Amino acid sequence: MSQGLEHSLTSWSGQALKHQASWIDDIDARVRVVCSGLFALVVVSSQYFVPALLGLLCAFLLVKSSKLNIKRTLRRVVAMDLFMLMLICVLPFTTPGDAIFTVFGLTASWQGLFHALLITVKANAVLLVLFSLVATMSASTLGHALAHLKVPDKLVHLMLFMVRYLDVISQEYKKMRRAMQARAFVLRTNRHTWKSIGYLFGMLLIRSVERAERISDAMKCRGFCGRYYLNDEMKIGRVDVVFSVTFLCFLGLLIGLNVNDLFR
Amino acid sequence: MHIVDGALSSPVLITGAVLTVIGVFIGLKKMDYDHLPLVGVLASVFFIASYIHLPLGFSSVHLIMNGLLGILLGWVAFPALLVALLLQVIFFGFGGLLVLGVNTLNIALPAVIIYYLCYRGIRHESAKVAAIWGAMGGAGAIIITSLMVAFSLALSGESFVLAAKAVLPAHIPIMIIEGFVSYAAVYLIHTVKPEFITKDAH
Amino acid sequence: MLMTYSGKPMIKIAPPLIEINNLSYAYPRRGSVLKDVNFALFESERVVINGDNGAGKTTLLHLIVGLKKAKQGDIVGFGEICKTEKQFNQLRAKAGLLFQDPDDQLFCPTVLEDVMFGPLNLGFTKQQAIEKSLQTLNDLGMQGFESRITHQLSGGEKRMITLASVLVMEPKVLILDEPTNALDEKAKTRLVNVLQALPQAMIIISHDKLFSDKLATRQLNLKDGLLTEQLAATVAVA
Amino acid sequence: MLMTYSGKPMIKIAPPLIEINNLSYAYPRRGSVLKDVNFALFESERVVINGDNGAGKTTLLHLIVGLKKAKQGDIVGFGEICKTEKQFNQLRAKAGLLFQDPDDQLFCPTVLEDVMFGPLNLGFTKQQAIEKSLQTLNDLGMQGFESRITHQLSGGEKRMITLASVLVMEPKVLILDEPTNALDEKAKTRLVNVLQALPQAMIIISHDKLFSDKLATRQLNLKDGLLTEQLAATVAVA
Ligand SMILES: Nc1ncnc2c1ncn2[C@@H]1O[C@H](COP(=O)(O)OP(=O)(O)OP(=O)(O)O)[C@@H](O)[C@H]1O
Ligand SMILES: Nc1ncnc2c1ncn2[C@@H]1O[C@H](COP(=O)(O)OP(=O)(O)OP(=O)(O)O)[C@@H](O)[C@H]1O
Ligand SMILES: [Mg+2]
Ligand SMILES: [Mg+2]
Repeated sequence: MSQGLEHSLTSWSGQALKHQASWIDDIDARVRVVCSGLFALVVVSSQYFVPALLGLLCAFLLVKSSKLNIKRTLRRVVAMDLFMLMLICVLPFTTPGDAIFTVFGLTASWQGLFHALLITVKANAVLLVLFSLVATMSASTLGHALAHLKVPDKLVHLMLFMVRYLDVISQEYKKMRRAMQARAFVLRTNRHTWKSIGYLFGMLLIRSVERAERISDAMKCRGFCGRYYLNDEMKIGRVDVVFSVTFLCFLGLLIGLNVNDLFR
Repeated sequence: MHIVDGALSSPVLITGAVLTVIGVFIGLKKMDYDHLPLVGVLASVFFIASYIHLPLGFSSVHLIMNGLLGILLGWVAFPALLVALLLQVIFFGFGGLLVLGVNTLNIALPAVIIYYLCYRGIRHESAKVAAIWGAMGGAGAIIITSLMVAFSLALSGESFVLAAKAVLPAHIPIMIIEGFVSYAAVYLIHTVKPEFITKDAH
Repeated sequence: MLMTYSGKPMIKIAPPLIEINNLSYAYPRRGSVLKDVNFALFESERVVINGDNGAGKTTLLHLIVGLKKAKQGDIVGFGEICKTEKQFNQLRAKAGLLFQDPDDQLFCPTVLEDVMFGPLNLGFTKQQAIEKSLQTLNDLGMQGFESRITHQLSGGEKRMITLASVLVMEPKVLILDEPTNALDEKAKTRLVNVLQALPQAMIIISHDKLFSDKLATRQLNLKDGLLTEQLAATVAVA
Repeated sequence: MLMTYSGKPMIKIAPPLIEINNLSYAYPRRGSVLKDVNFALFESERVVINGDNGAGKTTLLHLIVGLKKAKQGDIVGFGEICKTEKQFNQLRAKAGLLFQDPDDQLFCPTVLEDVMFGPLNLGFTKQQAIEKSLQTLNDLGMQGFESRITHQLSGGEKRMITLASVLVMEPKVLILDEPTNALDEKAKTRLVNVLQALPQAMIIISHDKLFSDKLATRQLNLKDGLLTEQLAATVAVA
């Protein structure tokens, strides 16, 4: 698993470059952020399978139309915490209900299995929508959209700084890591490994702090007086209206399905 | 450590979100605009820490290092971790959107607690002593985090209780590793650039 | 400080743009980096400062624009002695510093925002700032880059954008800290051409002999904390 | 690959220490950096590889020790074809690589700890590692540096320490990526003397003509992804 994850670090900035244009790009960033937020709210609070599965279906449609690399997307979805996977596997056995089968005196229940499946469906639906609607925009566009949505200024700029320097610092990390490798260093389960990684991490911190000092200096040199600025005009166009109305109708349907089930 | 969407009950989600908002608010209050580059850069380093996978038997664990972040940033750890976790959800799919509040709280609150517990110890003039405090902070943060994760699960339903009980033992190896790594990191910073730790973050 | 350098008449009526008097500096827990440095920069000069690694060149530049405060000595910028942060702030608006590592200087998400940052701080409106920025990018032949994302640029492009973000503030003096660092030949030639066409007086640090020879109207040498006139050509010093 | 180079007899009985066959490499989203490169390093040779910025020299060195994996071609280290990470790890113990930027290589708080890092990885005990490290530092004339803090060393000192941290592993081959980068004249002369006294075969990258001429027994040129024998002296190529 670690190999796969280290790989996603390399593709961090590659994400934007590998990006394939699609009609989703034409939709206003704010609309995409708000829609995915509402989608998450509705799907996660769904009690039943039908709305959750419909949500997942919609998520797949969005993934398809945003031309995401399916293989890579699935790998990211699968990269769930090991612990969460365990939790989901354990659920059938810990939930009381109608028995499916019994192993070692433990009874798996249908209710538990459904619950576990429901969690999996919901989690994946939300992630896929996020990937197709939000992760397809560059991180700086996301920052601008959040600023327009009245997220506190400092938070937005914090995010922009982070996005900006993630790449620089990860390059530094990779170089130092390579230099360690070149001296026959292999990660093992022992104190030497942990100490070395601790040193590496500490050194990375120090170099980053020194860089932060230089950035502050550079800002001073350009007359920085305690304000950051963002420049962009975001306009709601026809596509945006059409998309949000369609999407909201769909969400309405999901809510309706939930309520409808209640009356049964 | 990343709980996924759909697992927790709404009261837990809402409580987590509210507390996180409060924490972020305090953090933002304590953070000047002048500090933004520093906080942004440090947050990136911690983001990268979660990519450092260390082998453990047949599997591997990744570093969290929220204790050290808390020691360095105090309350500012809240906004820093919120942003880091948000980026992880969106671009890598770790965790979920609605549980963001709970996830942030579970990682950032221990960081703040460790800040208050280790504030003095880490500023000890002996590098070794400071590093021991760092190790306790690093390991302690993991303990508190896993306790909080366990509670958020257990409060969400009877069927999660078993899993919640398993959280703590599952995190003991991570705790030990983080302790050692934090020890080395603090020792290095203390020897190489003590003013980084000893001067006040804000 | 008297000087006889080639190619230019010795009559100097205009006062120096930047003048340094008896500047000394030492880092804590180190010997002194600069000892009693004197220096003056005149209109339309391009002074290259040479020096080994760690000679204190970067330190000198940072002292000039007040990013570090000298323990001893005066910095006179455009006729005014600078002591307080406020005075230095005014000086910085007129003396643009290009950092050694472009990554330290490009901190905004997009190119246009980065170039606009200076003018906005100087009090221009957003509209004016955008216009000025686009104009500057145009002048440097970087049109079409305005909505590019800064961290995805190549080394040479980054360098040109940092230059734009300094030039847009219309400084009277340009201070360049190893501008050719990590540039390939093509990017270097481009940079030389751009710099040669600029009217500003400059202080340049460069390890690159060819580059500095093309630009310099005067060369200085920083060694053991002392700033001295460079001897002509490569006279070996024992 | 046949070669006739000056100063040495053509009879070669010993097999090459390191051999590269038909190596090609391309970064994602870029044209190919190396095209079908062939190369062999023999006992007690010092091969200098020249090339412009971005020609792919660093990439070539990283491929040799397996820090990057080639898409096509073989690396034969000490008679064994290296493919897996484990094989490369064995190769790395015998072929010490000095990085372009010493800062990337020094990550321990003190000099001694940094030099000890390699031997500890090779499985020596702490006591042995300390002894070996002190010995190596002594040999390089860096005695007394063991408890200095790496981050606060000067450029030249950093370079010598990185050299020590590679030499302490007793490699059979030394691979140096621009070792004179950011060194001043004094440090350079010192480095040349140290390197000339070492028995190891070397692959050296350097932009510094004087430096490479002093050390090289053979010079190669990397251009447009092709590695070719360098023509004698400075014959201009159109
Ligand atoms: N923050 C600092 N604390 C202590 N010493 C420092 C600091 N910054 C620089 N130095 C030391 O001061 C000296 C001068 O540094 P400076 O960066 O000015 O050199 P430089 O001439 O610009 O070198 P280079 O060519 O490598 O850029 C060096 O010996 C350096 O190690
Ligand atoms: N990680 C990377 N991803 C994409 N391209 C890269 C990467 N690393 C290097 N390159 C490109 O590959 C080419 C060769 O790089 P390399 O670092 O090997 O050159 P070099 O000959 O060592 O140059 P220098 O003299 O500047 O050290 C360059 O054009 C560089 O931009
Ligand atoms: Mg410098
Ligand atoms: Mg290189």
